[in-house]
Amino acid sequence: MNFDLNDDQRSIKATAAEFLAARFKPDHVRELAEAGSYDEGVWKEMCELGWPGIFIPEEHGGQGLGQVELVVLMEELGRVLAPSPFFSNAAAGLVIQTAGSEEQRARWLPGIASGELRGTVGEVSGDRAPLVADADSAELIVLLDGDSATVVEGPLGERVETLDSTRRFSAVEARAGEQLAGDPEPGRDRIAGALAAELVGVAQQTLDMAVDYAKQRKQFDTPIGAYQGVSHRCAQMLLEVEGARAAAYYAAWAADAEPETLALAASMAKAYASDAGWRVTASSLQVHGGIGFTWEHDLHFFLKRAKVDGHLFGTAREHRDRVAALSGLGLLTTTR
Amino acid sequence: MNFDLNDDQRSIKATAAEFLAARFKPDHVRELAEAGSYDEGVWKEMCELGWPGIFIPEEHGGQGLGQVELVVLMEELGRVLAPSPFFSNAAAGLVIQTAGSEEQRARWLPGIASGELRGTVGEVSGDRAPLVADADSAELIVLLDGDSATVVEGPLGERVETLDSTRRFSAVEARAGEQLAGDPEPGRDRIAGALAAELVGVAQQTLDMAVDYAKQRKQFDTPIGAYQGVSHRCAQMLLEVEGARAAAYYAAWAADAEPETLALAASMAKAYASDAGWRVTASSLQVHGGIGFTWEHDLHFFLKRAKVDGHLFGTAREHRDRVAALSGLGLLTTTR
Amino acid sequence: MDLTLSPEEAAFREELRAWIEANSPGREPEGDEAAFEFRKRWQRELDAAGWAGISWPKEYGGRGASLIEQAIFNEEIVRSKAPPMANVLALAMGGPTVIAHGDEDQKERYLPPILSAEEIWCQGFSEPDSGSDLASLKTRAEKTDGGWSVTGQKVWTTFAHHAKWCMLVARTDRDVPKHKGLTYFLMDMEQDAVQVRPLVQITGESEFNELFIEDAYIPDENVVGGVGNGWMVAITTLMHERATLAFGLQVQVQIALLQLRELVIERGLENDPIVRQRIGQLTIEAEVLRLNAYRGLTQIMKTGVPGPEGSLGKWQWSEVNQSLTEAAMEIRGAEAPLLESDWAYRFLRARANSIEGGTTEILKNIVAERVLGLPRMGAK
Amino acid sequence: MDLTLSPEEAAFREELRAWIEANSPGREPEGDEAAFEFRKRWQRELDAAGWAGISWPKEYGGRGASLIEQAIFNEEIVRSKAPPMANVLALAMGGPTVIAHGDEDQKERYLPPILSAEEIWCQGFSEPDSGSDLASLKTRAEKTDGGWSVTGQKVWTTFAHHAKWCMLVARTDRDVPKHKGLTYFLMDMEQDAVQVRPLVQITGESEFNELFIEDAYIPDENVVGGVGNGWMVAITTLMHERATLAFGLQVQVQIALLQLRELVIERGLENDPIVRQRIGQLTIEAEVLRLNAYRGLTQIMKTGVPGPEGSLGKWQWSEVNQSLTEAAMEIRGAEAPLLESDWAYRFLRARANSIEGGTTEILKNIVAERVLGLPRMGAK
Repeated sequence: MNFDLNDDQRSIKATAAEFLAARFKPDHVRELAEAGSYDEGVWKEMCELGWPGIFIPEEHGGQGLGQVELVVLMEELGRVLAPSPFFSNAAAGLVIQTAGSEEQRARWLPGIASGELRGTVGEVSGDRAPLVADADSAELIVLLDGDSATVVEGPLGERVETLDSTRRFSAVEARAGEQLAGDPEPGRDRIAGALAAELVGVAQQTLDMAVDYAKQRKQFDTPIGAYQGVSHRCAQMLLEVEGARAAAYYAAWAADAEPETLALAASMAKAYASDAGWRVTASSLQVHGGIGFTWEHDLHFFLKRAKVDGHLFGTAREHRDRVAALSGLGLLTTTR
Repeated sequence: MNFDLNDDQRSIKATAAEFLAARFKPDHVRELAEAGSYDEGVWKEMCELGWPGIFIPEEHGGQGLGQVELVVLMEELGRVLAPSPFFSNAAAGLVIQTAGSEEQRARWLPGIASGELRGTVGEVSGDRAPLVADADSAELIVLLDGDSATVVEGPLGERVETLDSTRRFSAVEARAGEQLAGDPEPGRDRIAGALAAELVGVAQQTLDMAVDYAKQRKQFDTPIGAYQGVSHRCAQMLLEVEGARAAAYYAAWAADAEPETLALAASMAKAYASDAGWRVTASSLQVHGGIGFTWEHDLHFFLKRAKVDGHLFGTAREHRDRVAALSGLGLLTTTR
Repeated sequence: MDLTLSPEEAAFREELRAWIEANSPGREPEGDEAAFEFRKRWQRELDAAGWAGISWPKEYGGRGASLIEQAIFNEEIVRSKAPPMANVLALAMGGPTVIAHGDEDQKERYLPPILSAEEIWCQGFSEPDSGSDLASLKTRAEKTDGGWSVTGQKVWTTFAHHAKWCMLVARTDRDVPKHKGLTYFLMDMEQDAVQVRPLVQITGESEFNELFIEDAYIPDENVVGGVGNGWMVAITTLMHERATLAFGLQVQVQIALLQLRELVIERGLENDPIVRQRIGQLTIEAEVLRLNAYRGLTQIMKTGVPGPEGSLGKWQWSEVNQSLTEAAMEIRGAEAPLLESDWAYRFLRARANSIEGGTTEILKNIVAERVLGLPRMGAK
Repeated sequence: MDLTLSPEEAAFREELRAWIEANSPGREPEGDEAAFEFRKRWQRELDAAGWAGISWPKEYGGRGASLIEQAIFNEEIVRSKAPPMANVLALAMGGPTVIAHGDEDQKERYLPPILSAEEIWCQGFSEPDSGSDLASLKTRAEKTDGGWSVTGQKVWTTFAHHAKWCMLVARTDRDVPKHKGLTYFLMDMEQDAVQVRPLVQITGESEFNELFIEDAYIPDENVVGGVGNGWMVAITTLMHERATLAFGLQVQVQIALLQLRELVIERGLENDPIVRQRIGQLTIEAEVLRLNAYRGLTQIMKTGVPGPEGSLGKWQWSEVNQSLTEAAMEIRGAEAPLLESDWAYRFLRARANSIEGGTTEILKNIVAERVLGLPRMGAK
């Protein structure tokens, strides 16, 4: 038992962090966000690095690693707020891989793994999926509706503006398509877990920003981080970031190693991280004071991403209710 | 418009505060609480002062004042945590006065006003009223069950131990009795409002204790009240005490001057004060640290009274839901 | 204790309601310039009818009415959906400061054009490096012939681009402890030495401005309250900000709450127990905010000056408004992220509530030290 | 990352489960004396079978197993509803402190009777005037022939009435800054100079004691870690408290949560949306507590010593446990005030969670300063 990344995972994390820090400097992210666009060059590089297929079996052109490795990337992508179709494409891969028939997987996964066939996933409510990331550029759109998943051809839908200008969303009308053979629930849980990890990265970054600022900024001749009003707030942020990280990695591990607990673990992670993501980023704004409320400071992009992520693939309230249902009168969970 | 007590009310408040501080010194309250008894001598004095009949019309032997004056007394009684049947007796008076027929009022109110015929009120749930204050000594027990109020002869029931040893409770089986003629709801709202005021007194006292302690107690060579961890907590306590006070006095005023808003105002007061009472007293314990967790410190009696009051005549959750229902799509409340 | 309006107050409200109904200027036009002109015209009309300075003394052009009537006025303006007046900062803060600390010449010179909206005022207190710690401000005023030469930078300046006058606090003496070397000026904004740059907020809008001041000239007669007394004069301005503006804010919360209930019904969530708890709690808190605002007025009317209790109201308002806009996001559920709804804007805007006009941390300090009498931070 | 048990860990758990099942001592008798004797017998049996000092080195009578196995042991004891061992403070804190800072004679003298429960230990750190500020303690030790004479008062001393040894921190030098003049002693409780008085809590029970010490004698060889090093040695004890005891606490939360779910079902509230949100949230927080406890162990196993992160777990535990017991009160509704249910007791007891073993305020300071690297309070 070892609650820590192994050497390979640590190396993926370090490489990703370095790559992303170089490619997505804050000013570049701002430029992309203000233009509402992605950096296609960096996306190509990610494809060359094999990122889109990190969790896809080698037989389908992927790297044959697991959800933990995917989540490592998601955390790092969240940390720099990468404007990129990585998440939407991975989401499609996760659903097809877990719910597709052998033939469907063989047909679609290689393109998703290489990035040549971009996918995305939308959640239908009523007669439309109101918020589908990258539906305007994806060639393959998986529509989730209750316990059915349908694949339709993209691009589709109408661009919509959301709080988060670092990600592109469209509204897509529900329509007929090719049904996936299996249960889409495990795929949806993996998506929720991946978002939880992204939220960990987003929150961690804004915690770091708050701590740095609290060390430098002086008021009444004292660094504000020496006031408990600020330092205790930062401690609370750490508590929530670490809690979200523990839950997100546990859910990823469950997806790979103990699929029977995935549903519960994923809902716990998404509920906790949705709340923590919003609270931590909002707290960081409070620590920054006025400057954090200006467009020219980067903080707001993180705050908005955190809020929007919290509403994707199930809100905290929905996941909390599911946790209550799934834990029911269950027995004490002891060490596995 | 004047959101302040008038001269008469201020004088009642000052007299009550002085009387109660002299009669219910902390050590005496502790003695009574540990013995589970009341000070009958002080109760007699209160009767001589006319307190039990403060809100009862002069024609029925009362002082002919209103709910605001009752609430002034309740706040002061809460402040010293008076072990006394005052509240239970007043509760009976409030229901009989608002729901009794002319004949019933004439029959019972004079005894309640003079303290010669002690009353109390129990809320029936299922086939019993699980927590009736002073049912073991009251001669007249009003049982509220849905929209009916029945008067039965006391004393009745079986003593039960609660967290709050400064008040005596019994469980009473539901039984047939004489029906009150009118709607018991306004009486119940007045009782809830009176409890809200008692909670204000309880909370105010523990805030004062916390502030005093925070000024004296030193840690790391500094009074703990100079740390924001403590001072901001005290500020929060003040916010809640003042909020509860505003809501409680508004509800009292509504009972006297604007009965059509009593239901909403009383539920707002009871919901807010139930939460505030518990949070403020628990916060005071945290400020006191270990000493506040000892039996020999007085704080716990306040904490327990606050918690128990919060569960009497509707919990915060029940009253909040009622506020939602009563405010519905109502129009903006402007100045009356 | 009497929460009903007195006959005079009730008559005031009736008269006002009738007047607003007869004179309501209709919808505000689009665009900042046009909207501001519209608000100026509206204020001129109000002033002409005697409604502009409700609680100002009659001798200075006001109505000489009580703070309760001022509050009724604020409530009615919001309730009737009439636009706010153009010169809010001068009416609520600048004018009362001149009345309290200005000399007779200043009162005569400045007060009438405030009421008529001829001269708009803005507030130059905050600086990039001295947010909560106002007394650490660095903008400096050097003595020159017959006046002062001012250089520095100000931030969070509302209406700067419309303003004729700026309530400016600057350092006039660097050799004394920091609270003591400050002076309160009225700076003419119509000079090249003062540059205004809009400050874009996280909402994408810009309500505020930065001021870049380089060798701006202020004549001696524009000092308010005497050289070196700037701290005390500024506190008067801030007290009025918290006491009076807070009143209008609570009315806005009431309106927002109505809209939130409409949203709940529209979404068919009126029987959702969790939503009901949320709305119930917000209703209670908004009501407590309203009641405390009135209690605050009662106190001010008794003691004559706004006290530190005003900080409680500002603090509580920020929490209620943030909580209310977050509730709206939860109620909108999966569609909450969409910018198409005004709630998304309000939700972002509310994040500043706990910072603007005194951060919650500073307000808690004030409450702890000045209301509860706890020792100052760092006391031994 | 591998959250499954290794084959050795799994084997350990299987062996332990089988052993507990075969040797479970049944229900604890009523009464403090009898219950404590029962726990001592139980510990002797565990020790005889090699289960007493799981993570202690083999050379000192332990099992030499990992902290993971220690954690598995703690979980299984709670899960099986077996009683705790009698000498918990010595096993979790006193022993590890002697192992880290004691000399060979001390290790030989003190460790075996800890494992066998022959000698029970208690902890004498807190004093009435030095709650969070341990270094300000006033109990003083004066040098005498071959030893020390100790006078002072200690408080919050668990098991003092059963204890042979007290981990005592006292001031041995009043002329140096306060952290530097402290020494860590093992004080013999069996002397008249040490009086034990039970301290009644708000629950009406008394888990803790006060110690009144007047001219107690401690020989030189009972100094641990050297004269003047008491602060550093005490920190070791506290770190072990937060790291190891915390583990057992999270297991107790899991058990309490099961009971809370039973209460919900019993009350027919399993479909109440508000109750479900509450239970869902508590389930998540308890799980996060469990995961962080394991992450903490992984960290300690890597770095060798418990770090300041242990403070996070203690802090989070206190919030979860308080929230859980408050939820039980809400679920019990109108009957919540009745003392007949164990929940009322637990609810009161939980109020101490944010004070005992480090107040939440102090834990937040530690996290802010030592984990996040924020400036110390009062820094300029």
